[in-house]
Amino acid sequence: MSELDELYQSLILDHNRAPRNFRELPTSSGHAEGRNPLCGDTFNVWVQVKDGVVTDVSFLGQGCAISKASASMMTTIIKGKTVSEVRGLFDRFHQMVTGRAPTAEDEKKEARNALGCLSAFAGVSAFPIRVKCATLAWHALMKAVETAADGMPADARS
Amino acid sequence: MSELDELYQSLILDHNRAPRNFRELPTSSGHAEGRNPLCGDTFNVWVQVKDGVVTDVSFLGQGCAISKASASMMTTIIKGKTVSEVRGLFDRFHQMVTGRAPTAEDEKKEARNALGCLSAFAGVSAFPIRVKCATLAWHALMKAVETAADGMPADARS
Amino acid sequence: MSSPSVVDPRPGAAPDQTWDPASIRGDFPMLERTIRGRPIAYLDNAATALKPRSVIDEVVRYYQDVTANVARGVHTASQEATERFETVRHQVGMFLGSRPADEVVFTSGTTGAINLVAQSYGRAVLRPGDEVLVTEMEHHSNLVPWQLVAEQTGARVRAIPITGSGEVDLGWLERNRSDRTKIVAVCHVSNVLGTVVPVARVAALAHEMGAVCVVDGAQGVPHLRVDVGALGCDFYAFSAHKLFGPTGLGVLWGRQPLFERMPPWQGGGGMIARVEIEKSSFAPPPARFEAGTPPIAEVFGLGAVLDYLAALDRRAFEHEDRVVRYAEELLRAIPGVILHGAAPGRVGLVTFSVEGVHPHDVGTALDAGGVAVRAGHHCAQPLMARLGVTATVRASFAPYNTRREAEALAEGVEQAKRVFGQ
Amino acid sequence: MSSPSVVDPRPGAAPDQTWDPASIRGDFPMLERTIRGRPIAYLDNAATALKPRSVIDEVVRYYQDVTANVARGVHTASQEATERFETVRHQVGMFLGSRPADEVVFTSGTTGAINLVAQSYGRAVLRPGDEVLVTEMEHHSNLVPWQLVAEQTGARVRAIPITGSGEVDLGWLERNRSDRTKIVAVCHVSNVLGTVVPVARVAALAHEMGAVCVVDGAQGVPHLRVDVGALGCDFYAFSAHKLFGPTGLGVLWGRQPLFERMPPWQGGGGMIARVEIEKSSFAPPPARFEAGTPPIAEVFGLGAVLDYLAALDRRAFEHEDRVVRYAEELLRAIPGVILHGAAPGRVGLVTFSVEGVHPHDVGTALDAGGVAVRAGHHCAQPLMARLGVTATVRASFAPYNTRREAEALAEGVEQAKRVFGQ
Ligand SMILES: Cc1ncc(COP(=O)(O)O)c(C=O)c1O
Ligand SMILES: Cc1ncc(COP(=O)(O)O)c(C=O)c1O
Repeated sequence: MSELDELYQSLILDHNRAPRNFRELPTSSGHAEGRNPLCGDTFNVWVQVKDGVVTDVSFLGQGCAISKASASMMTTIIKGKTVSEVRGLFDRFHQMVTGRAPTAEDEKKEARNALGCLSAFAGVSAFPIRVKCATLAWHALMKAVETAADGMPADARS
Repeated sequence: MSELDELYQSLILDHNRAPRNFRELPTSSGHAEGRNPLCGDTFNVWVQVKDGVVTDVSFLGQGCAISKASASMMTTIIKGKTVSEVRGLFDRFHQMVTGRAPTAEDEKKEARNALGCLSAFAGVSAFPIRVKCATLAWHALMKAVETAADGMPADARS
Repeated sequence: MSSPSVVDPRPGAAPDQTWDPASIRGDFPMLERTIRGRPIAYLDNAATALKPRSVIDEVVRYYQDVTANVARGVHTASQEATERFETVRHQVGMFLGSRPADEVVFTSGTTGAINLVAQSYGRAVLRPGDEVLVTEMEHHSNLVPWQLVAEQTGARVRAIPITGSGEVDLGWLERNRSDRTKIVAVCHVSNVLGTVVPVARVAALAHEMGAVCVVDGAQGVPHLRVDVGALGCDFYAFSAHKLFGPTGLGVLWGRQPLFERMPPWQGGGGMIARVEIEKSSFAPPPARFEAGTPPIAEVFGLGAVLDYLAALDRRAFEHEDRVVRYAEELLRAIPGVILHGAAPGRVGLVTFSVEGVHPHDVGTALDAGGVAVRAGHHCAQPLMARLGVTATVRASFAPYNTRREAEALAEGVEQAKRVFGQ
Repeated sequence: MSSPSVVDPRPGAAPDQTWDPASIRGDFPMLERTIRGRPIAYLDNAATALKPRSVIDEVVRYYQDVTANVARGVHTASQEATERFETVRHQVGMFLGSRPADEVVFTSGTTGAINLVAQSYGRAVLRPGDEVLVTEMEHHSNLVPWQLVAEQTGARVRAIPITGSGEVDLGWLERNRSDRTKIVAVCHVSNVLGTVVPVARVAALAHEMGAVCVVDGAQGVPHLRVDVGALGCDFYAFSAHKLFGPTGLGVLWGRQPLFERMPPWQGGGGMIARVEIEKSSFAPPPARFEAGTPPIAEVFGLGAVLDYLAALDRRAFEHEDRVVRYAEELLRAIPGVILHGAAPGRVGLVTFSVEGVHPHDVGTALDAGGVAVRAGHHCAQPLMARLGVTATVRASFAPYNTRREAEALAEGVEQAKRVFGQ
């Protein structure tokens, strides 16, 4: 498989073509915008957090295949996870796309298991400049979750 | 003779130690200040011009041996010369210190005759950065002569 | 040190006579590198151009043999450095059409040069209600500096629209200029559309209103012969690094009487006449605008650039034009590729979108094939808005680029389409 | 590529144990050149320092192998250049005492850095009647920018006097600071007297008044280990070219919360968040302060400097100190030589006058013997006025300088005296 095909695995292409949870949540407890200064791409992420668990999440926005598929896959995988699980997942994801994945065999396996389908983004590490694309929605998500945590309704914030 | 001794010929050292016409003219028809931005050295030059002839000239100021000796020697040599002769002399002087002296034998001789004792400054051309020093008073002189030429008393100008 | 091949065109030779870029490719060491195992096809020249060996050598010469500060020392190395530095200033004057050297100010880049004009000239002349006109296709570097000074002075920035083909709407300018128009700032060549702005017309229209004309020549000098006298502009800015020269250096050319009246922008060593704690007086231009130690090695390098260009066969630029046209043709033939900009006489680049594929993904697909292009907003967000996109792909050319590289570009685009199943 | 000789001091070795500059002289190609037929004795390091081979090589590497613009392209070379660029930013943070990289802004030089602080921070905070305090011994680059912003805002520049030995009069500062004091801008090391300013004291006195402390570190970094945290200052500026690095590059370090609140200074590419014709929003620091294409090759070179310095035996600087003291001794022994500055702990240079001989003439006499020094006002005219001279001679040192070069300096001064018959 060429580096290019490795980067754009069919799972990614599929999520790019048909992004999941591609809408605004009717009610949400957190919202944030993420912007890639390189290309001007913008994503909006909404989350519903209840008792420390992400019960719903969605996104809307314009972006490249990597950023869109990453946002889409993120929404499918974090639903039902606790906020701290989401944080841990993002850490692992970030390590993988920046090529700083664990090297010990057991840790590797553990990371693969935890990441699940997100492993499709492993090819990003060969294109470091695209790391920002792959993590754009994640950064917005973490911001949305933080604002959600303070208990104020999302509308009361800018 | 070393380049250094060539630069600081005894004539130059003598004028540096005992500058001629080192005073302000009681009455003058032109005056200008020259400043070397490199070192902050400043010279004031006064001229008395009558019917197109420099009848008197003087200077005051602080400066290195080259600039002071050049100013001093300049005052001794131009007295009694017409303004256009002074211009021609400065041209030749400038050519010499910048190392662009004529190469043809007859022109060379002519230049040497015209420059007289100013030939002592020939060594400056080996130290191009010192050209500004050698010509500082001359530039001020040309300015002074120009202001003098318009016939207004010097005091009426700044 | 290799030098450009200089081939005198035979008398009567056809103007489109073949000129082989192979004759100069050896001058550019960067062309030897590979990208992901393939030879590089460097088509990002508008971002920064590659440097000929002679330019690199001249930078090295400063650092090896002539290291010294300029205009400050009486010692030999300082004197040599200063002489070379001032000689290059003179060369730049010649390069811009035989202008006196004291009209040439060295800056940190095009951006630094335009900020200088905005903050020195602009801040001094702009009054509340005055207008600065730019075009809708300006690079941020010829827009944001005007916004900043407009905010400081109460002036206003307005954009001359561009037409569908990407030309400046001169009719709009004629109708909308007024005695409030104080500055008209336009690019010489658009860094996105390749449009050549008719600077002479713009300058004339500006002057009729008593306004000055500022030209962002960053993309002008690499492709056009520039004669600021013929252009009739008042200021002209460019960057050395886009002209095959070093980073960290730009040029601001300005008319001497304007420079003479302008206050300094930055304060520091070298730009003063006399300094006391409470106040200072300033040196005449160009020194007045060159505070601090200038980019000396970089100026050395620019000197070598100008020598290189002077010796370069002018057919090299005809060749470049042909490669650009060829790339355009190849891309036009690919279904789903949309070309942006259609101004007659445009130079240096092709900007395009691929339907259904994001420019970044196109860029990455090209990179995987060794083709370096720029994908993004090209620091021209207002133009992106006008084109109705957030980003585009831009392939930009130089004389050393080949038809083969244009083909690699088209193949990469096909490849991107294949990956995305379009 | 040659690299500095790294000799681990043996445990318990005496601190003044000999370190031989010959071990690094081969790293500096410029030391091989001759001046008027003699080996160069380069004692003008405070004007600009010589560059080690590894720094030159790294600049060349950018131009040969990694030419691309930074932070803009998706292609491989651009990505490599960007990574290296940001790595050096991180290195600079470490060099200044482990500070986060986003506190490091690349500028065109010390002068550019101080103008940035003056025009961005200063212009935003200064009100009529406010005061900017500098010292009487500032370089014009840390004085004129404050004069310019003072004029724009109605603030006033005042100088903290220096004592007879060339130290900052801290008592004056204590007595004269007030709540009108908004900025205290001092050099870390005087470029004329070699005085080390007690920055931590100055910063504390400034902070007690709610003022910020700006440090001109141009002559600090080449001689002192700098830890901005320990210094307690708010901004610290230096130039790469005085630190054995490339021309055209400076660094402004600033505290993140201050940077965060500061408006941009220059507008252009790279410093924006979103741009429309009428208004723009700006990127967070450090990008906000880096408009336009930065000095990329220069930043590469600075990275190599920091590597070089990290590997350099620290005894090199003790050696430098000893050579400075030796030069001072030799000069003091010559009748008619007047040494300026006597602050304890001064570093890097000797500044002097020769009775009856103009500094330029001394400079030329030294040059005739291959000794490069600086003769002039050293961009410190207020200090010259304080010393009662218009110019002086300055010999400034680096670790590669030798005792023999200090002797050549003294011999040249004797020679000047001989020529002038003193
Ligand atoms: C103390 C001091 N400050 C500032 C500067 C200015 O540095 P640059 O000219 O590199 O901007 C210098 C050197 O010229 C200096 O010695
Ligand atoms: C048209 C145009 N103007 C200005 C600039 C800014 O040039 P620099 O980044 O070298 O200052 C560029 C390039 O980035 C450009 O293409």
